[in-house]
Amino acid sequence: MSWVTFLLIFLPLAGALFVWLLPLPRNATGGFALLVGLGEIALWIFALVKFDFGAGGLQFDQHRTWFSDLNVSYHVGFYGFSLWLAGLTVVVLTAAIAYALWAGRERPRGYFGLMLFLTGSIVGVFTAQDLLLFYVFWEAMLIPLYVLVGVWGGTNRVRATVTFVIYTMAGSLLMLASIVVLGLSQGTFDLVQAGTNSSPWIFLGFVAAFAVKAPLFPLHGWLPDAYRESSPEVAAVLSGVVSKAAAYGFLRIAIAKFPEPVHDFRVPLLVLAATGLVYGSLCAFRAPDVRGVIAYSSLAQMGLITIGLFAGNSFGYDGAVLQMVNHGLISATLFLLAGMIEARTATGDFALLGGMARGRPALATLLMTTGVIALAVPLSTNFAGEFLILTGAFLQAWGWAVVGAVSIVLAAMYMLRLISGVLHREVGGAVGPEDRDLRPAELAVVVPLVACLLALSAWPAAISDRAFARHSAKPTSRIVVTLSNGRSDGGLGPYDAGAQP
Amino acid sequence: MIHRPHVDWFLLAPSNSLLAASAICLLGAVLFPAGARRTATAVVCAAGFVTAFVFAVLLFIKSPHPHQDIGLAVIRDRWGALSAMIIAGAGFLTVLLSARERMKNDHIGEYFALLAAAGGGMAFLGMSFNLITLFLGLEWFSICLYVLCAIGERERSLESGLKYLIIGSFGSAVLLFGLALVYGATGEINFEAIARATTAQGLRGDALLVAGLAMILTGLAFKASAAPFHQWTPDVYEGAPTPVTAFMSAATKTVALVLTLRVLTTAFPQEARLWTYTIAAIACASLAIGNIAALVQNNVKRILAYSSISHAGFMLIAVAANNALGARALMYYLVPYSAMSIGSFAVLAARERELGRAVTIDNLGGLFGWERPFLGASLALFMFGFVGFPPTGGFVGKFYVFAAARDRGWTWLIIVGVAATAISLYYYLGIIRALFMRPSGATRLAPAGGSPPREWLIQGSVLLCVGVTVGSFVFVQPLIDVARHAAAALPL
Amino acid sequence: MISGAWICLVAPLAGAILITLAGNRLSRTGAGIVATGSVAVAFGGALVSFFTMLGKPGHDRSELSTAWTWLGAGNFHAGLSILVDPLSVFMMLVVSGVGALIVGYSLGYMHSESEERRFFAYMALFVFSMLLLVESGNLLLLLAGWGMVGLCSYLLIGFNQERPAAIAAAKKAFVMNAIGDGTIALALFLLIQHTRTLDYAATFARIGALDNRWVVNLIALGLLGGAVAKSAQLPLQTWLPDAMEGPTPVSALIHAATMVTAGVYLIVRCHPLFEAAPKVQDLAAGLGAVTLLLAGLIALVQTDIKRVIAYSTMSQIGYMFLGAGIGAYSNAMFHLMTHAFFKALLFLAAGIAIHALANEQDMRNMGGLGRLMPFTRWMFLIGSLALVGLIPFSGFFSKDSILAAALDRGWYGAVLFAAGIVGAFLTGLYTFRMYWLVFGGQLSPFAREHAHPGHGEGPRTMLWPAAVLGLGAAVAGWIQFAPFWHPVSDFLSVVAEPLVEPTGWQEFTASALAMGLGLAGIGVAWIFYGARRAAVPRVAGLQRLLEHKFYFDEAYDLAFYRPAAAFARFLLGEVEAPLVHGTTAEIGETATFAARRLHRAQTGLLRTYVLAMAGSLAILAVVFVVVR
Amino acid sequence: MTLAILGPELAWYLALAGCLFAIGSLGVLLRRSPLIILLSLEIMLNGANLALIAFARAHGQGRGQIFAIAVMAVAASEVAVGLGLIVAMNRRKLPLDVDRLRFLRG
Amino acid sequence: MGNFIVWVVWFSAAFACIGSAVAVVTFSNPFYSALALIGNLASLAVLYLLISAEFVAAAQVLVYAGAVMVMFLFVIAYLGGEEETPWAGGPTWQTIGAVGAAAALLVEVIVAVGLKAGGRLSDEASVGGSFGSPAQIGRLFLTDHLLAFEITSIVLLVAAVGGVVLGHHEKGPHDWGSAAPKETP
Repeated sequence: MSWVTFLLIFLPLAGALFVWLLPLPRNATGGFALLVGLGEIALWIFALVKFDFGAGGLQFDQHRTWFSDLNVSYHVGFYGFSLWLAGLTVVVLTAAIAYALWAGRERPRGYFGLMLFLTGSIVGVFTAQDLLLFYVFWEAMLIPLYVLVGVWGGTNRVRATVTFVIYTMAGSLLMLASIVVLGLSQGTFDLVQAGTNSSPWIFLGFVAAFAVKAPLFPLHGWLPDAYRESSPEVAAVLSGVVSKAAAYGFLRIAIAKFPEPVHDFRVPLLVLAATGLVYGSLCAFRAPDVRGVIAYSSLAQMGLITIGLFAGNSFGYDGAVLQMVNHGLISATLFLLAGMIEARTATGDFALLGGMARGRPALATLLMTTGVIALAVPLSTNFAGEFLILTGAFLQAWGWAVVGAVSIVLAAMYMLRLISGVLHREVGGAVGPEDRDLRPAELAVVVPLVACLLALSAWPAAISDRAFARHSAKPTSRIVVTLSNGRSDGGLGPYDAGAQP
Repeated sequence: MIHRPHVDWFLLAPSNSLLAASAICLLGAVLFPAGARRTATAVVCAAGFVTAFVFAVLLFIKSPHPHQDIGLAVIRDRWGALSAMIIAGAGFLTVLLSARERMKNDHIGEYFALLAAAGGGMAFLGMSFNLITLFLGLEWFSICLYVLCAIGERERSLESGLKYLIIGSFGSAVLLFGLALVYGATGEINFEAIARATTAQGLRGDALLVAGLAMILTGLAFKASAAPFHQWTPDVYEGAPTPVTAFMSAATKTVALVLTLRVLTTAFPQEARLWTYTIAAIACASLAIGNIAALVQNNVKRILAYSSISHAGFMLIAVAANNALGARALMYYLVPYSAMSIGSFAVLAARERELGRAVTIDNLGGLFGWERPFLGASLALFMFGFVGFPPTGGFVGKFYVFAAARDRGWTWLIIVGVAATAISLYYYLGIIRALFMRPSGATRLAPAGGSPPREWLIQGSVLLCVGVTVGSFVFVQPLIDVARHAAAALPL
Repeated sequence: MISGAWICLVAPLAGAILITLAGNRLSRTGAGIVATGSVAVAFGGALVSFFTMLGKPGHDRSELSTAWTWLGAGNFHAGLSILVDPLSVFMMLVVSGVGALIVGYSLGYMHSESEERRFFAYMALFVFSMLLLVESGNLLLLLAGWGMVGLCSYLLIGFNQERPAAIAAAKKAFVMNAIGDGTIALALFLLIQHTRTLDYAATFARIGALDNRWVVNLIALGLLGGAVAKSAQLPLQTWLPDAMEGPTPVSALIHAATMVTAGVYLIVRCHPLFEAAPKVQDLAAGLGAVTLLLAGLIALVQTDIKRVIAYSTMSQIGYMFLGAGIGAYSNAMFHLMTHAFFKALLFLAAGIAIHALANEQDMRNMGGLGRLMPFTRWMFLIGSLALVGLIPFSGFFSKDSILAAALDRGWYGAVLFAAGIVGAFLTGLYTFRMYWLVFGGQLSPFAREHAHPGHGEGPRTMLWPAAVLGLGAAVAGWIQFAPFWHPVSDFLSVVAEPLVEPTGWQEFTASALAMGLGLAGIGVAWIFYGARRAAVPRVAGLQRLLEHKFYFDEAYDLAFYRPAAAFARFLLGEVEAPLVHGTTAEIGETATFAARRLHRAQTGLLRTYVLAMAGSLAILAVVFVVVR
Repeated sequence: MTLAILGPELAWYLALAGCLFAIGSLGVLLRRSPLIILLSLEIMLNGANLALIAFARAHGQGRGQIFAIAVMAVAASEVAVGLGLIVAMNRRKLPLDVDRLRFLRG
Repeated sequence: MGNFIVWVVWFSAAFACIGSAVAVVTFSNPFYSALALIGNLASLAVLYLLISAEFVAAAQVLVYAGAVMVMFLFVIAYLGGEEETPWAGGPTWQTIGAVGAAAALLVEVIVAVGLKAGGRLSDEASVGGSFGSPAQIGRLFLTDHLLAFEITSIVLLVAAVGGVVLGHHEKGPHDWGSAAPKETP
């Protein structure tokens, strides 16, 4: 079964090479890319069906030595939560490709090749079980993003890319330093074999990378520009998927490998995350344009996810994984919708928008649905995720949950402002009667995403209950053991045994 | 009765084949008809490099155990053989670049002759094992390079040649004085013998010895263009003909670093305390200065010159580590570095020939990246490689270097390297930005009247470089095995 | 029993989905019919459950059914489950019954709207959400339904998307409710922490075992916060009057009959929790009392007909809170039911009038409509009388028994009782002020201009539901007459055993006083508005206070919204720009500055290069010799 | 016949060599004419050569002398190339003043 | 006595050596500098003789003073005597730095020697009579240092080629392609 993992990573990479090297006609390029994306989804569904959630642990793994003297290997495989995140990746990326195909991009060969490359590298990040391989995919992710934003972005794209790349690289290079130190001290770079470590410095190196990428307050300087200047589908990928790689990193490496530093740095990290949550919400509340709102809400949501991760109990972990998928789908959908709006009105400024609901029922329905899910209206999957996270945070210390509850109110405020700013009020200056409702092609892009969200709303436990090994009947995976080795300060004792064997 | 020392011709084969090629080229400069001269000498020179490469490979295979020869003046080991391989490869690519360089036809034969001779000198220097051969080998290729730099006979070339010559000679003089002091302190010239004498006579920390060591370090760091002995680099790189710059950036650096590590570890193991810290300091200075100074450059060749300074810094980290991992890291790093360096200069050469003028960030822009997708994408790949992005060997190289520093226990060096990389992003990505992200029509593609035909030789060499750059990322194990065998020759 | 409940729950959702997916393929009327039909099916399902339940013995009337695990983490699991017991069946009947009538009414009321499909989809979704709320089998799902009704309320208040006032009102309602959701969520966190589950039975069983009073109080307080927000009680009441921006059927269904009373349902449903925290329970009753007074006062000066009714709703829910707070659960629920009838009736009747007057809602432009629309007038009158609580209309039976129960609670009960009967007076006053302003007197110029007597009072789809509700408002109270027969209390007591048992004497006193004061109120209204014998007295300060609704909006604006907005602006302007982005720029500038300095060192002068080498060498050599 | 050293000891020679080296480097550092710089470089090399020969005598080995002779050849080579460059520059009408050779700078 | 003569010779040679070196560096006319260098080389040859390096001394005079310097003088004559004010031009810190660096190097060498002199430098070995003779040098060159000898020749050859290439008079404009553009400095 390891071929599934292999294919999930390398099918898009091969597709990228194919697109770059063979002179396909203009339209065929995008079509081919979309086909690869759909193939990825099919592969992922196959993997999902075959995955044994009951057993948990690393599955579909593949191991080849890369260079032996430092014990670096090509080691990939899926845990429950990585499978879900990989699913998020292929779905969002395919939607992004489909959107780009519809929107029509200049120089399609370069563009779609990069999108496929990006797909492969992100899936790689979520499957890598070797520190160096993880870093390789992590960095490989940045290359296409850099070019995609820099070439196909808006007017200020150059500044946006420079800030984005230098910010993220500054973080990830510290991670590289940490990886070197950790790997050499462990004698292996294999994540599964490596034991835990108690060095706060190594831990902070990893945290730096993830905190920038996520981003956590106050390391989000790159975020508004990058999200505003990139084309909508790239922004969708950035905020929907790429930020999740950071959260994944927190979970898979920072938390799993550094129980003691996690314990020591829990409060500062939670403070940063909570600050980011409130701060992002407030900024989103005042942001003057659609993308600004989504961008800052992304900051807030990543803060929330981080709170969940560092709550240190199974509520937090399960909720964080669920919320990663939720937020990925939501922000991707919102960015794509923002793109569709901008395609009609050529602006995202609330001052020029408004009144788009009348006569555009599809747009209104989709934006409304996504928006209300985004603001975590109860019964939505986002609510489920936030509820679990905040429960986890509450069990850690009640103050975090109070901050979280405040931010729920703030989320309602900014998201409603977004919805009504676009759909309601008087018809805005940039909105003309000739701006039509969503076309079938656009619907085909967005509706599946919304459908995923609705399906998850009906059954969030599909993810939250299946992110980690559930039952102790079979030998539990190392990750679970490792995760539970981290002292859980929830004060629940046996109740928190969800993550324990 | 004079005892002829044993001469291992096989050991000298790489150098000799290049010397032979050089000789044929020289003859060809006179004998070949003017029309065929360029092609013929280029072919001969290329053949010389290929032969040298093959011999170096054979030498590598057949020399698992180090063995000194010809009056203990040279050593036959894998360390030297591997460096000869890298140099020969770099030389071969340079020939491809040079083949259609705008240059006076009446000196083209001499050009290739000197190129081959320089390669021979470098290959030889990699195997040199006493102070005399060290100095002579260094001068051998240096003098060739002085001439090669100036050979364009443009004002800039001449200026760069003169600067290189004077500063180089100053460096040689310093090195020579250092060698003299070391010889004086120990009475030995063979590297191993120096180390032995140091131990036997209790010379550790001897004033003459360390003063000599300081001077030797200066001379070698100058050749590796490490800060603060680097200032000639941007000027010379900018002024020299681009293929020569490419050759210098790859081969000179290779041989200088390889030699540095060899000399320091074999001749001065007792002074490791001194030179590891010094090299580390030099590495830090190179990283800082190289990267920061590159930020405000406009001329792409100068940017690459500063980049080569900063990469010298990275590789010196491996040297400073003074361990087997460091030696391995150095050898590994040199392979993708050389490929990326020559590759990017190749693209520059192509652009230069289109424009007929120096390539700057401004005129790199426009549609170049899109009109010449292969060259543009390759240059972008090399830049990503310089930064240390996967999937390039530059990434693995950096990783190894950091691992070596860690192995030495010098995590702070990793941090310095990391910070330097972060700074370097700005200008490397600036080149990519110029290539692809400018609004079209900002610059005309080819002001020099129509775009010249694509040059398959350049494209081929770029393709080779891309292959090495990416291949060294994928196939780390074989490369690192080779590097490990090579490093085993050093007393680490 | 359980299948009926599932049908009841799913049918409206199916209707909503069907309308959404069908889009243009379904005609506007078709959408209305689908919505009405689906709610009617739900009512059918509720009836089935009800009658099945009646056939079972009292202890066997509770059943939990789980479809699948909705949310899980570690060992915690919350199922997508429904609980069918007398309380939920009672609510199902009210919600789906009144809902069906009002959705049917909308068929006519919304006929001229261009986006009926959306309206009916929202309505059906609302009914689903409300049913989810009342049927939920655990607190998490209750919170889900809780939020969903808030969402639907938001959607429906803001149905008129182009009207900024409507959108603002919708947002306000949602945010206020979100505050309530937040406090409930906090309560749930505490529950999870201390009882490890959110299932009703298990939670209630374990809460008793908790020693920590603080925790129990906090939990009850959190739940009360949600209830207060949803039911527009003090201090989170300000959204309800604004919510009248929504179409009238929405006001009738959501903001009168069902959603706003969810707070009462919550208190009754979670009564073991509240009983474990008697202080909080008292607080609930007190809040109810204060609200009923304040709302009654404010209603006196309102000029918008729907707002008056809205304030009366707040006031009536105040009674229910009072009842639930003192433990008269079944009385509160009973009042909830009768209130659903007469308040929906009032709204529907008002809606007919508004509909006829081209959506005019200002009472000062009305007047004399009684002659024009006699049916409406009678319906409105029935509703008003029931509201005031005159015998034999339904309000009498339900409201007075709450007041009677208050008498049974010692001195605190007496205070509450006093507030209640003052409220009764106010009710009579503002209700009949409204009645006479709208229907009494001469036909106003505005009405003359807009109303068309020839066309009848409205389409039949509007009149029939009103008639049914009128009947309900008139007679529904008869099913329980506290001292003599009490089937409702018996039915519900399986779930919530009342804490107070008023005596016949108390019942009588309460009824007499309440009805007397109600009549007095009507009398005063007659003097000022009916017969117009006297000019309405003006007390400028008081009037302004009332017209500004005791300055709650202004205070909240000043205390929360403005600081938050200002803080957000501050963050964007003073933190985000200079610190977060500025730092980046500054680092870049520093690097560039250093680069320029280095660049200047690169003089192009050969001699300086050599000097750098020589200098470095000198330093190096000296250091070596010194250190060696 | 064996020779003991006569006259000044090695240290004297070395000091002299150091002086030459320093003077030579001063010339390189301070003069602008490339010709004189080349001459100064010769002085530096000669300083090194003196040291080599002195050491050779001190150690009683021929190696140092061999080295010194090789250095002479190298010095001659450098001069040849340097003079060729200077001639070429002169032909191209470039100033023979290193301070004015500043086309190549950042 | 012999010792004394040696000292006298040594000192005169050393002074001549340093004096001529300073002259090389300070003369404004390259021609005089070159002549001074010849003096320097000659005095060095005397010193070489004092430490039994006959062959080197001879080579010094023949190769250096003879061949190399002649080359120098030819070029200087060819270029015409361009005079240069010795210490002019360049920033002051350049001069100060230069003097400082050179002085530091000198001091450093002397200190190093001084430190060393206390130890081992004084016990010079006695050498055989053939030491430094052409025969010995030749033998060494053909045995142990065969390679050095060969490489020296290569270096010289390369330099010769280089000198020719650089000094070679260009015949015409660039003949590669016709579109070679003009440099714009």
